Amino acid sequence: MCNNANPYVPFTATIEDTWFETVGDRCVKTFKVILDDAAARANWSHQPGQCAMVGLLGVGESMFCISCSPTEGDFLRFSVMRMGKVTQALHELEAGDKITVRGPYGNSFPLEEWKGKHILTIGGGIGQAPLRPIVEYVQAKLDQYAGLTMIYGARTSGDLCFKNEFAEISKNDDLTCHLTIDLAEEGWDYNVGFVPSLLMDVNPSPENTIAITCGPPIMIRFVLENLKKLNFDDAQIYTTLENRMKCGFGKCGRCNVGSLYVCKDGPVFSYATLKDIPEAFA
Amino acid sequence: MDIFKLRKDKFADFLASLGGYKLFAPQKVGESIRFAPVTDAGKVELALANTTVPPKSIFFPQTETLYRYALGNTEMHPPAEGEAGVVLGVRPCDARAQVIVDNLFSWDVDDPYYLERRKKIAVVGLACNKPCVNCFCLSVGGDPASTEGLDLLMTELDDAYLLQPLTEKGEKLSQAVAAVAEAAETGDLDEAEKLHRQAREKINRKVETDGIPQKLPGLWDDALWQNTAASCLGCGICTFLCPTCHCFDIQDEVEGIDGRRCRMWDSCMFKEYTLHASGHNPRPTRRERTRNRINHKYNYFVQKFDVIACVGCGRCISFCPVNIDIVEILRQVKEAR
Amino acid sequence: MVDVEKLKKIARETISRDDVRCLIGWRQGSYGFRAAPHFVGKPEEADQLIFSPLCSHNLATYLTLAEKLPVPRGQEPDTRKVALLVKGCDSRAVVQQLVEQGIRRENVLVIGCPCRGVVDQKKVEAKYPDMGAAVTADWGEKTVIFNLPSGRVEAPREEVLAGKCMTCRYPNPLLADIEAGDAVAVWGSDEYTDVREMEAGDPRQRWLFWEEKFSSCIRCYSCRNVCPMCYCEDCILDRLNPGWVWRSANTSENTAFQLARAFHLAGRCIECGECERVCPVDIPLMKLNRKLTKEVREKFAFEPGTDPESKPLQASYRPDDKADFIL
Amino acid sequence: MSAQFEPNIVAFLCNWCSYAGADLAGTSRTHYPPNLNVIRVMCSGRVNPLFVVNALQQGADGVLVSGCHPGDCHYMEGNFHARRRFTLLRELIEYVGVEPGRFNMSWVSASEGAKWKDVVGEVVVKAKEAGPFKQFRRDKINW
Repeated sequence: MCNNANPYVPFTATIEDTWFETVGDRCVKTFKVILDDAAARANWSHQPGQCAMVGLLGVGESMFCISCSPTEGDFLRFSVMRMGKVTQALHELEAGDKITVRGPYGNSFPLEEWKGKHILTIGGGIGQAPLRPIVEYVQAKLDQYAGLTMIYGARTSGDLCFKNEFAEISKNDDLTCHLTIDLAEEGWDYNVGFVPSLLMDVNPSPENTIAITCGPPIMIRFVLENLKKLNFDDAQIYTTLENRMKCGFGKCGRCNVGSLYVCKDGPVFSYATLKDIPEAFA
Repeated sequence: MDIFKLRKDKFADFLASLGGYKLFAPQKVGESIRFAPVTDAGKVELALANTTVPPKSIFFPQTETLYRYALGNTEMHPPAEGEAGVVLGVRPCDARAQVIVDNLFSWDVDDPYYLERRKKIAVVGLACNKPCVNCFCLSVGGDPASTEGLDLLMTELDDAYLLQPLTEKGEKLSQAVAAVAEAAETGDLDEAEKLHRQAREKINRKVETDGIPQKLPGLWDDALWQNTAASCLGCGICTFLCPTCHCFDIQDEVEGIDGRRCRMWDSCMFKEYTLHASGHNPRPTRRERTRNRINHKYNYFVQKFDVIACVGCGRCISFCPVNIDIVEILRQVKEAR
Repeated sequence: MVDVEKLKKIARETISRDDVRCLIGWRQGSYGFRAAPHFVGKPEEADQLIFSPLCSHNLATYLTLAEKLPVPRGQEPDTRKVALLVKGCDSRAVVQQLVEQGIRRENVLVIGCPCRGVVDQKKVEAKYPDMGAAVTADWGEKTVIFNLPSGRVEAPREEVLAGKCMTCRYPNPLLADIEAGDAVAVWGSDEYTDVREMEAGDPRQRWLFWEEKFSSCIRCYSCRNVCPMCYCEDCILDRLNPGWVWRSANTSENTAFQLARAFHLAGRCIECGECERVCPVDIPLMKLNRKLTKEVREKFAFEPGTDPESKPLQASYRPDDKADFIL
Repeated sequence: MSAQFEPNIVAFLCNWCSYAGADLAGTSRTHYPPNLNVIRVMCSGRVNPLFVVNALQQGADGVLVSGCHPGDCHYMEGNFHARRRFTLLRELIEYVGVEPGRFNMSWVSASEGAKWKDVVGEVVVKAKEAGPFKQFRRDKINW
């Protein structure tokens, strides 16, 4: 939680490094960020799944999932897709520029509960950003989990995020990584097709497994259908929801999905909670 | 705490005796009545059933600076501490509304701006003798003379006001009153009681609200929402004038190199309220927004804080340009199978 | 004069046509001197229709207000007509929307209701404060008749009618597929006295007047949302990038908002008075808009919404437009 | 108004005529008051009336929109639309309380360097008479 007395006032942070994950008009840029104030750095503790309000003085603030696991080090990582006013301004920043960060907000993936289980992440496009901290966390504590399967797809190979990290994952035999793109491209020798159909090909067993899926709503709808076909139980399926947010801690009232606030009761939800909330997949 | 009787001709002296505080009271601002700082006691208007803009504008101003900054450096300066104040002439329903909103602004994380004002500003209520045609406070647990959320309750007799301190903040105020008022006799108390009873009988807008929070989830796809929202203009009147509405937007404003991040009232009835930067809108039409507004007040807020976020002040009925009437909606919810 | 029973019969026939999706009229409101827009989908719903001095809403705004959601795959878009009851001033809004191609002629079916003036809510509520449940009203000779809980009263029309009706020159609809009643006499005349009186003062006095009004605006945007001519998909006031008008409610931004709104109605405002009626803080918005309608009439001899063949004022020009102030 | 008040004037100059005329005035070393902040636009028809209101909000004491003479417009009709638009805008802002001298419009062609000098002179004098613009200026004092 924000440590200083006024929850609206953010910490200042410096961009240590930044690089483009994808190209094109809705490109994704990743920022590696260090909080300036040492005390703030020390007190900051986030879990995979939590998000933070990243801002630029004079422009505005937006909520982004923290796409790094606490096990990776004393920095924060945000992968930002170029979309609106704040993201366009963020995309113009270079290493050394100052931004503001406040948070961490929201609940996190219950990784403690999932100890001893097999973790299945199903991501689509920028949907891999909230899943990446799970992959890193499980990798760092592989002995406590029964392995990890990663299914990740995007429209084209250029749209795949974190490409540099897949090679290292496939080296370890407890971690399997399945990649797919919508249409065949030359020089691409992995799967071709949509993520939900790849899920059926991989045909993971629901036995002692947790499935986490993030991505465009249309993909989530079909992935959930297929997971039910693979008779995954509702409580075994998790996802994160995304809504417009302004405060981040339940005051400004806009991020509600039915009676749940995405910033307080989410962004991580189990399908068991979401399935009887009609507005969840609006 | 003893009760005082203040002659109406001594009212100006009473205001003067509150000189130490920043005083707010209903006055004409532009063409309508709202709470504003008192500069001239003669301008205070207590006759109207209720102000157009509720007293929430004192505790939660329409536009409020969160912090200022200068472009180029990263210091952020929240505004200085506010001063002690008194807001006078608050109707019991609005005072109750403020207590309901307190729930949210102190839920898990304290909102420093709002709660500081709530601590520093005393609330002097004015019991309703003449409820307006759209008041339905009795149906949502309110009362024309309720003392919830008030530090001192005033009741208007024909030539005097009865002042009844309720909290120690109210007690402190009544010491200032003692100089200009005398102790009230039992006759006055009975008179006030009679006026309160008459006011209760005058409220003819009634609706059964128990059972509504439990019934609303089942009516998610009911035609009620489409029929109600068909005539809705999607403007912000019902939310901006609602004393329990608390939603806000945060924006940056820069002039030259000086900037500020400020928050301002926002409305769930506006399209942009939930519009994602990608263009996706989880609540694309006025049907979803109308459904969300009613569900927030009569279902979601009840699930979280166990109180209906509506005090029956009737402003959303009186000021809706197309006469969308929340009492009618609640009646239809109650009668829906 | 419009006979309400005949109007209901027309409405029942119209809504039964299979090329009409819905019919929009007025019904009795839920309290006092209120009426409410009434959406008729089935013939029996037409029974609640009324036409009386309480019917102040300009229903033409609904032609462009409904959100245009993408049609789900495999479904045909619903091209049936929307039938609309219009008074004289409302019909000008339909004409102007047609001139600007905001709507297409084949999508709307206009039922004209000659009008003898609608009440001003604030005047009536001040004159008869003890209103209770719904009050019905009707037109008298030069009066308006109200059936109050305490009995029938009659008031001279000058005391209760809206300002726009006192200066109304178009009580009879200018465009109608079906006439719901025969024409009524034109009794209003318009010398723009309210505007001339404001023009007479000096700039400092004028600013004091408008500053007090604009600083009281709470930016609820009901004046914009009710206006039949304000139908932009993405209003400039809601854009953040660049944010021309900030969302903070202070004199500067409120003035910029009101000037932007008034100017976007230059040569388009049909003086239906809805913006002034709905303003919750009673800002005299017609006094602002009518300045431009007066200038447009005097300088360009143009009255929006009166001639379906006309071209929008600001989308056309004449080489000999007079502009003596240009250096 | 006090002598030392120097008005801050925002000028929207159409690229083809007025901007070229102003450029000509500059290259021929004509002296004229330096109060203008010039914004080059492709046509006077491009200037949105909200620009004028926004300029006054942000601290301009006067605004000038200058374009090609009627008939010379590079885009044939840009200045005709601008003429109608700003005839109405001028009436509206003066009706709300802006002093008449603040908003001006002019036709200056590419060869009229001398006329440009006179136009600027007149605009600055009028703005000085009207004094600092305070009506709906954004003031960060009461933030």
